Amino acid sequence: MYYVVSIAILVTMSLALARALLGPTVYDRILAVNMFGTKTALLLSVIAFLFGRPDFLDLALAYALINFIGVLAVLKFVQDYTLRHRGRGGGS
Amino acid sequence: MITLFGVFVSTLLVITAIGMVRSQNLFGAVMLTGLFSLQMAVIFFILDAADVALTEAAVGAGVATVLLLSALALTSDEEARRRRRRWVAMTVVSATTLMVIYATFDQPRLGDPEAPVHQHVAPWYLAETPRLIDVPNVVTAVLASFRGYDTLGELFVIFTAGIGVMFILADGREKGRLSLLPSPDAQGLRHHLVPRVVGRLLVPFIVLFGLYVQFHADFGPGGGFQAGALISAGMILYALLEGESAALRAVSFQALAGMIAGGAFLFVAVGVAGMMLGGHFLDYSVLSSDPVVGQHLGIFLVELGVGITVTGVLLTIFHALSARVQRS
Amino acid sequence: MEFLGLYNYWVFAVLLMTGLYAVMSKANLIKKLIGMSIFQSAVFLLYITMSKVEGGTAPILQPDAVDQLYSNPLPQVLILTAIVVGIATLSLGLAIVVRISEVYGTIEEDEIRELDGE
Amino acid sequence: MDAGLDVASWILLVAGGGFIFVGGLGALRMPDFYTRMHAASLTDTLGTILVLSGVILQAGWSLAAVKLAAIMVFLLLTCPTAAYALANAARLAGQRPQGLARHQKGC
Repeated sequence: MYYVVSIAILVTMSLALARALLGPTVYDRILAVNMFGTKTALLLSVIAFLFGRPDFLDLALAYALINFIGVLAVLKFVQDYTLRHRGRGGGS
Repeated sequence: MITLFGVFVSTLLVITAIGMVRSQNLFGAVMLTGLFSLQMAVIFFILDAADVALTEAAVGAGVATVLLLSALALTSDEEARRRRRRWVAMTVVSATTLMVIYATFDQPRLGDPEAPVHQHVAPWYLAETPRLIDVPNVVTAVLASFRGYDTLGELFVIFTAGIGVMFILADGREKGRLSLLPSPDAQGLRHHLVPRVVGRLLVPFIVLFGLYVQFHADFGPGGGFQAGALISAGMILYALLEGESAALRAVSFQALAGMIAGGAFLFVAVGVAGMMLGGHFLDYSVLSSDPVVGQHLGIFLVELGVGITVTGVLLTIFHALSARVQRS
Repeated sequence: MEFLGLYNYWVFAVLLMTGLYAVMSKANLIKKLIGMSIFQSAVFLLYITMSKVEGGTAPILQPDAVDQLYSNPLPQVLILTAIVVGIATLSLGLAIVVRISEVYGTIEEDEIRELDGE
Repeated sequence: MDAGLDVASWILLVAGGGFIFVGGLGALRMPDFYTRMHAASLTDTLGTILVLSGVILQAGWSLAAVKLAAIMVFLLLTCPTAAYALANAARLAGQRPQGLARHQKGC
């Protein structure tokens, strides 16, 4: 049954990758990266059990903690970007 | 079955890489870089390299995206359109790909226990680690003790890169001191209440997890490199949320410079201490009356030095780039 | 299943050359750096592929397991440090690109050449 | 008793896998950004809960279960927050839901 979940997660990963490649907006790409990050954390925890070495859950924990930073960095990037372009050109 | 998973993810990896190169929008390419790193981590994990996967996770998911985005904010996020096709490059690359693939037919297949790599040195490391060093994680033992010279060299590469970024991005106009300081009105994401509350909750856990990875390196995947990347990711999260000046109030530039130099110094000092006590450079057995205890002490101190320097360098690079973003 | 034993090496070859193509033919300097990091990752993949042993597990010794095979720790050690060195060199490259963009106002290689020619 | 636990964790795992797949499908097939995000973020949260609870049942009382619970808590905190931050960034940059774009150009 671990295999069933792993395959579902892997297929979802490829769907997310398709979304990231298709775009069309930058936000779709960020959404895809964020989805992919969550799926990676899940996949790593499932595979750790599949291997029978649950001490490797640290990796999934690292992703659960850190995946968030990328999205926040993007949010800040977009905020700075819009601020700067409004400041320069007037209006968005 | 697991092998098939690996095949599937590596196919995704190739698609992602081609997407990265083809994408006209650099922002999209950076997002795909994030995906690429996640897939690499999964493949590393499937191929039994837990330590490497943890490093890729710590570096790729947190730090790399943030640094690339800062660089994009300073330059431009669109690649200029080229009409001319690069046929020469395409031909050379395709021909070389075919040649490399042809060469792989002589390679031992994946996981072959008879492959030449597994015949020399590695079996000795695996067999002798319990007796000489007595830590379960052979990767840590090899990294810090058996191949300490390598690690020292790598640490100095990182050290040099940190110093280099400092000098390249420091503003020469203000005399006498490197002015990498951000403008004091940098707000970060203070107006966004929800991410701010959740993020502030996460920061201590990330740093705590980094410390766990640092000090648990003997028993599980971990070590100075991973811990340094994790802790700096935590501090970068704080800087994103509260503004860079708040982060610099917590850990100042002077402290970061001290960390960069101090960690490298600690590593060398442990090596020299070994020489003083009558052993070779980076020979930890002489650090204590019991050689195994000496090895434990040496590995602990060396990993600590690595962690301190990596944290200092990554944070310095982040602050140097983001101070530029605010000034522009 | 047998032919899949070399699959990782093929992926390595394609990734290596994708990175090389980006470094050679793209004019945008950040794109070149991204290509360089793809190239680096390809090398990481090659090393880690070599470290795998069939039926083995990660080289963290389990005291109670008897006759357990372990994967080769040495390539893993080399790549572990190389990843952090990779991010450090990437950021050094980014810093140089940022300075170039400030001085020339562009990060396209051919435009920089034209500006230099004048 | 053990068989019961096994069956429960099977059901949880398979249901979780199903939700995750549906979420991925939604993220690919939905017509505009906000609906795609709706599909992806909601199923992400539910799928995470189901899969990780299923694995916790398998782990029993051990350090692994504690780590899994920690992963679950952190993912449950960060996923909705990331979705919120993303929607906020999109809104800030002037991305509009598909239906609104036609009717309310003014605001």
